[in-house]
Amino acid sequence: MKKSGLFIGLSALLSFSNAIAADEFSGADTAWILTSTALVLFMTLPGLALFYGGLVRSKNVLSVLMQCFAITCVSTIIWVIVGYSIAFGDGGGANAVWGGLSRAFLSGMSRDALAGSIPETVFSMFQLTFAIITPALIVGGFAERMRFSAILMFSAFWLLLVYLPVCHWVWGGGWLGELGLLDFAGGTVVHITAGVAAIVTAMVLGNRRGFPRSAMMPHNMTMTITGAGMLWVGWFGFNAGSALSAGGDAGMAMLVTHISAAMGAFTWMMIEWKRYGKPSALGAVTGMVAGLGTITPASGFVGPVAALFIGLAAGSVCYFATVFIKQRLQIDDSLDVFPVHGVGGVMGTLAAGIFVASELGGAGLADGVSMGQQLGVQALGVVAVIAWTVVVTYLILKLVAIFVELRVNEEDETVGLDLTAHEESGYNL
Amino acid sequence: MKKSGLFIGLSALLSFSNAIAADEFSGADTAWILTSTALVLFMTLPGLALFYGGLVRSKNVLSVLMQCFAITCVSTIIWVIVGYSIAFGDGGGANAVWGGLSRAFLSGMSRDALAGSIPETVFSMFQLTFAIITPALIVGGFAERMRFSAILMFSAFWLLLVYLPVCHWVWGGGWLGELGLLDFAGGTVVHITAGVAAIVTAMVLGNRRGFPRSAMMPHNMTMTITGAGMLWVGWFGFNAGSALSAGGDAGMAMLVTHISAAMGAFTWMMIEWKRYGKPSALGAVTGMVAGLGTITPASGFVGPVAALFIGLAAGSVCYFATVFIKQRLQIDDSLDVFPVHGVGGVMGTLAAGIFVASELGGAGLADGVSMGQQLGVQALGVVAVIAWTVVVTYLILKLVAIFVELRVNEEDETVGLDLTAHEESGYNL
Amino acid sequence: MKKSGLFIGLSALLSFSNAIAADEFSGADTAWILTSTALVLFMTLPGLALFYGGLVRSKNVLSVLMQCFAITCVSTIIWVIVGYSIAFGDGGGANAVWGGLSRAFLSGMSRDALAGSIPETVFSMFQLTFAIITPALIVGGFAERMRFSAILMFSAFWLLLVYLPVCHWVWGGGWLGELGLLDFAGGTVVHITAGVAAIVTAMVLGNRRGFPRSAMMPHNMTMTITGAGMLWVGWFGFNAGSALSAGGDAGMAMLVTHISAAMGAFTWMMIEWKRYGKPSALGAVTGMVAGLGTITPASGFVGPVAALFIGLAAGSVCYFATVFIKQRLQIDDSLDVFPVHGVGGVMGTLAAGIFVASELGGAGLADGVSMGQQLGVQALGVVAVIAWTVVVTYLILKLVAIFVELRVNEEDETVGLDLTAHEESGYNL
Amino acid sequence: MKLVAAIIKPFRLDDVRSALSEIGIQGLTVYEVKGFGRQKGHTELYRGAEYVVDYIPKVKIEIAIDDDQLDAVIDAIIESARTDKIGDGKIFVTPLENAIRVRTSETGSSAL
Amino acid sequence: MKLVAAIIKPFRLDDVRSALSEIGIQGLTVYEVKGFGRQKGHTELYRGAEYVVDYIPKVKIEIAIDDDQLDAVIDAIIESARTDKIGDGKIFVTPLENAIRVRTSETGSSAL
Amino acid sequence: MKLVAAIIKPFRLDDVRSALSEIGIQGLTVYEVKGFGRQKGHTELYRGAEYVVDYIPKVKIEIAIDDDQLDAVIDAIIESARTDKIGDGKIFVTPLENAIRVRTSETGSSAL
Ligand SMILES: Nc1ncnc2c1ncn2[C@@H]1O[C@H](COP(=O)(O)OP(=O)(O)O)[C@@H](O)[C@H]1O
Ligand SMILES: Nc1ncnc2c1ncn2[C@@H]1O[C@H](COP(=O)(O)OP(=O)(O)O)[C@@H](O)[C@H]1O
Ligand SMILES: Nc1ncnc2c1ncn2[C@@H]1O[C@H](COP(=O)(O)OP(=O)(O)O)[C@@H](O)[C@H]1O
Repeated sequence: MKKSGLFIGLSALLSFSNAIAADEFSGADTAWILTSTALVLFMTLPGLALFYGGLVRSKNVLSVLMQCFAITCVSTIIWVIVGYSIAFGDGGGANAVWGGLSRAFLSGMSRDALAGSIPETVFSMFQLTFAIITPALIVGGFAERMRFSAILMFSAFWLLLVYLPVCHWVWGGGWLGELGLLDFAGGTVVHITAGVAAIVTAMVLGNRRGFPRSAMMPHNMTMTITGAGMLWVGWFGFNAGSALSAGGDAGMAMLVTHISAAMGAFTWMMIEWKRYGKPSALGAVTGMVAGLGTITPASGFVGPVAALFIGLAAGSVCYFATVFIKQRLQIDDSLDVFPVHGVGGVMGTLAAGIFVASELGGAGLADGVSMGQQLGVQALGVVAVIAWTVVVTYLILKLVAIFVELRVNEEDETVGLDLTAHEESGYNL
Repeated sequence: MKKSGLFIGLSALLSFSNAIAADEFSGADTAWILTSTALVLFMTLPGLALFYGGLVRSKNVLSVLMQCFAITCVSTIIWVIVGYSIAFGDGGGANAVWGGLSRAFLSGMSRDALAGSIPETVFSMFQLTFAIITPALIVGGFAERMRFSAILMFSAFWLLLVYLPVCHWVWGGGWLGELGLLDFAGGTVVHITAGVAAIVTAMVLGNRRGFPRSAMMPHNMTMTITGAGMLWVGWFGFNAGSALSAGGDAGMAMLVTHISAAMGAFTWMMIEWKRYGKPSALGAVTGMVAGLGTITPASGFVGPVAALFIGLAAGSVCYFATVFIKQRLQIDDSLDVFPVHGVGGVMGTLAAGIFVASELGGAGLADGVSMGQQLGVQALGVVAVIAWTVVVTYLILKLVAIFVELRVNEEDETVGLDLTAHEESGYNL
Repeated sequence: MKKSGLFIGLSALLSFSNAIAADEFSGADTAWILTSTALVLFMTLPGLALFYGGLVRSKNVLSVLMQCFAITCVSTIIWVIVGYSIAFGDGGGANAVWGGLSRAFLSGMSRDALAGSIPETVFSMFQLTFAIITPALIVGGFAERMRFSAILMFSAFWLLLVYLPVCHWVWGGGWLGELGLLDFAGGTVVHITAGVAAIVTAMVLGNRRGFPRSAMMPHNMTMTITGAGMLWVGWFGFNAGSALSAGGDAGMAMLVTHISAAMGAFTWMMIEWKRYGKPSALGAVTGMVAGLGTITPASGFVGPVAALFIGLAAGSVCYFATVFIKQRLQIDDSLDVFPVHGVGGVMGTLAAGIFVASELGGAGLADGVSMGQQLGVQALGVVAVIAWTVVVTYLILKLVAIFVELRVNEEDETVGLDLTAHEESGYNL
Repeated sequence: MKLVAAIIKPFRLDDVRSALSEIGIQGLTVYEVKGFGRQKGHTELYRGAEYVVDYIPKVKIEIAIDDDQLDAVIDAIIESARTDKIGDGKIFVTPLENAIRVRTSETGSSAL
Repeated sequence: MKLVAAIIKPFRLDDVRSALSEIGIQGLTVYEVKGFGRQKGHTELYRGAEYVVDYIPKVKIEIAIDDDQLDAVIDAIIESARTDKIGDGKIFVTPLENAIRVRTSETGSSAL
Repeated sequence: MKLVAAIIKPFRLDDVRSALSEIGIQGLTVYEVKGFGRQKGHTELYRGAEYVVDYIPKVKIEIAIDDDQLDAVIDAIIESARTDKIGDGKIFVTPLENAIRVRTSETGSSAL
């Protein structure tokens, strides 16, 4: 692996968390990561909130927006207290699996502490926005029926027991990173964990009343499309920001991200056009999210032509996965988090292991590593993260169920969560 | 005062406006402040406009959006003509109170003029976005009943006679800055002036017809929450941009800003949950704004743990202030500008004087200044700015009332301002 | 990479403003152009989509949003395949008119290739966002009646045969750039081409059923105003990003852009106030877009006071042009693309030739070029681009009409495109 | 029994409701409607042109009552809805053959 | 007097209104409703599945008239609303016992 | 003929429709209305204060039928709409003098 080319971002990060080396401060890198941080927060608030909010029924729109907001708050507070430490601290002997508590309350994070070439404050803020959007993505799985108090508890435990450890494994100096897993911006850490958690939660909760018999059409597609536009733009911060520097790696990451998004949207649109005679706006934006999610782990490693293929795969495979799970298996992963993010995350993580090859326009495999070996590591990462997420998510749900019912009662579900859980209505036009 | 710690941003600025010293040009700082400028404009357009617009009744939504737009235009034009000069010019002998007119029409602002480490054009644009949002914040006080022509006149005079002088006092080399007032991003300059002006205007205009007897529920909470998300993201530019550089100060400012927002939202939510059995989305986003407004003056000086406390104070004190003013005093500061921004600004300005202490994780008090002395200066700043704002706002309203009635007539208020003042309707769904 | 071929536009720009060609990598410039790229994409998605979407009738809102999304995808794919090459490649002997195909599939765009001081990936991504928004602007001309398949074909051909060549002429080393045409951020390349294409398409398609007899009021002005705010903010990336560096040129471009927007909005508002007794929000935001479009070609060359005049001209001339075309000529350029962008683009391109003069506060005419000569070049550029666009747009429409009917049938137009073309409805509130 | 429908100006709704409740009418159903009549619509601006929007937003309230309440109800509505300007609206009285309460299956007056 | 209600296709509303105004009917009230009947609803796409939306958006217009206007009104509506496709709608005629103008307290025909 | 209007809880609409369709009623028209009655409204939170929203969203269905269908229709509605809680709604029966199908000009029962 050409370390300089390939791992600009991650090596800084890894070496930081391993306390190996600290690069020189770069104002330019700092400027870009400050910006990226804003972009990634923007993905959740209001991006993802609107994307999801538009898809539910009118009576539940505020509940979804509120859940995204509340998860943002809870994740932030946890991050300050122990989250950053668990993900990026030095876990000493246990560093393969977690980062320990030495950085609890962000202790030692002075104004001039560096993480790579940027202030540690900036690195920590940037990473926090990932810890915000990941549990927020799960909202799509349990939308329109989960109790608000259960959501808060679930999200808190899930962050602590799934997101933060996996983040440490991959980016914080843990075992997967050490094995050389390529996950530039969160195929395993973000999309697989969220997608898998969503479908597990959906299955534990059970389907929404009326699913799949009655159609539950989006109440406001303009809201969803607005959110989609914000996600596309924000994703530039997500992926190109993950270079942790303002240079060629960030540039290439942004370019391939954009290409994959366009190709994913275009592909989904064309499939619908072929099958139903008409392409839908929802199809286009769903394909776009699939394209974005899928390129994410690969975005720092591959070239533009590979991005066309990755987008094509995203738009088509995620399409059929969605149909399969919703129509065939009739699992009410309400906003299709698993088929889009989970499946996309898996594809993208594997694709990273292929298209990283310099012959395929990629940044190049690590020295002495064959494509087969790299794919093995990628597959191991995928399997390990899926397995951990399934088991721990399930256990957390069972744990939370001890304290509070997971699901709202029938009447509340019928009336809608906006009024019954938050005493508000979305619209009084 | 440890210059390095305390006045990184402002000293550049002060020394610039006093033509004392010009730092070296930094492209990185420029990149970040260009970005921050976009973020702060985004806070007003469409952020604040949507946040406020969703809270009023359907028949007045365009009037609020329009007011935010029109104020943006008016403030910009004034800024070019005399505004920048009054705020940041060198007022010579009168420099303690205003900046004079020597920089009228931005004279002398060449392409390569520097302000600190960034081009003066960039500094001026960045500051302009603050001069835009501050009068726009006041819209929340007089919403749904003030005549559009009166609003334009009021906003113009208010910018000239309240905002620009106070800005000069604190950031432009005036007396409060000279005294050592700590106001990183606008506790006194922005939030106290706007909050106080809003309640004064609300009282002079009188309550909306029907207040408080009939409920005036938000017509579109999804719009308000969308705006809230934009405010959160944009505030990163507001506070971290106020470092005027892309480095550790900006990073820390962003981090504490984010923490305070999350904590403010969480706190407000919990209070509602306790009192009413249900947390509302409006409560969450109001607490968020309170958290953001409160940390603003302190954002460049304090550390992450202090931010948790500041957010906690913001969410709780602003909550009770809102209830007190709206329910108890029955003053129709329609969108609660004073209890959120005014009260938050006061708290934050005082908190800056406390948590700046390095023992409390802050950037450190100036050399030879005790916390008591610093708090004295902070209190003096608060009192002076409140007093000036109350008196001058009141006089401006009386002055405007000579030319045009401040309030629309009963019928127009009933029919709504969209049709009667702008001949448009918000929705034809 | 042959500098002369690929980077004429860019280096012209650099050498123009600094009279120095600097090709050293700059992280700061990269950070700002990465950001600008995000801002310009944001202008289209969701900015322009919302701006336009709010103006059509409820039954067509998704069709407009969808068109903006689909055009984004198609333009991206074309850009990767041949677009970048045609616009910015080295056309060899034919370089005056196009860039050839040597850079097809972005061949040779490695991670460390530079374009000026930024990675070529970043330059290409930034330029791509311009190639996205330009055909998307045309949507306003044919809204509510053009067949989706025809739109896709038309947009693809139009990008290939109008946008990319003209882009090459002006910025890619082609004949207009060589002649010294001043077009900083796209007066000819973007606004004239889009405006002219919109009115040609509108005339070929014919008016919407019912136009101008029945009023076709905006279905959601709040959506339009939201989009307008995003356009304003995003335009900072469009114009200040066109400096391709983070310095005084970018700063001045942002400043004058902002001033012109404010002045354009204010002017349009005042005209309506005078004529109808009431200023409308739609008027304000339309004037804002006029101000932004008009300053675009001039934004890198003029000073703040010139920007006041340019905004004034934009707000008034575009106002009367709109009335003239819609009311007098009764051409159903549905969302007034030509009178705003086309007319604004012409005015701005000419204004650039005047206000560039250093006596008028501008960056200064090129050595040995008189204002008359420069104006001659500007006029030539305007005429050439209009002529090419009229002819080629017309031919493309005729060509597309061979394959598919351009316009939907009467019933579909009555029912609305959302249901008939995309099987979706915007709102189920 | 009678079914009384009153088309009124939206902002009078609260007053009409209190007037009715003072004479003992608690139940009613409200529709949002568009009215066309003598009252002129408003104009709307659209990029330099003024258009007339010819309908007026109105509210229709519908009340099922016993025959002997009719006069009182009509008077209450007139008094509370009147602003003495064109467009104050109309009251329409139609015969009601039966009323049934879903919950109890009661019929006739006791269902109201 | 009669109360005539017509449920029509929304896009015929303007035509119906002009037809009515030609025979001297100025006042009417319009409701937005959802119709269920023989006319089939449309399908909507939702992420790779097609759903049938079974209601059809319709407009109901309600006109209070004198008995002798009935035939003219019915004819005018039929002619202006008909598209000869299923779903053109229905006209329902019910008795109207009284009409009162709120502003003037006029009753009967003179209130229309 | 009769015009039967039923004001019901919105979430019962689908059930009522299937109950009616089982007894052969296909056509009906649906209104979204606001109901005031004994059923209490809900509270809404607004920045630290609770407000009572006194209306309840209801759905009104309107069905034109032949006289001999009346009892069956009423029974079908009652059975399918009832939840045994206050606010289940009302059925109002009014006389229908005529019905006309716009498309064919058929009148009377055959127009339904
Ligand atoms: N003949 C009619 N049938 C049904 N509704 C009517 C009729 N005439 C008027 N309306 C309704 O009554 C409202 C008020 O009528 P209008 O003629 O404007 O004023 P006024 O009530 O003062 O006579 C109209 O907006 C319309 O909704
Ligand atoms: N029995 C009925 N009672 C009330 N409204 C009806 C009835 N039958 C039909 N409608 C209304 O009339 C509309 C048109 O009816 P439909 O059966 O679709 O076509 P057509 O009018 O051509 O017979 C329906 O959408 C519904 O609103
Ligand atoms: N007298 C009335 N006239 C018209 N509509 C009524 C009347 N009384 C009740 N309603 C309608 O019926 C609905 C249910 O009535 P309510 O008194 O709440 O419960 P219930 O149907 O159990 O008696 C109300 O929301 C209102 O829409």
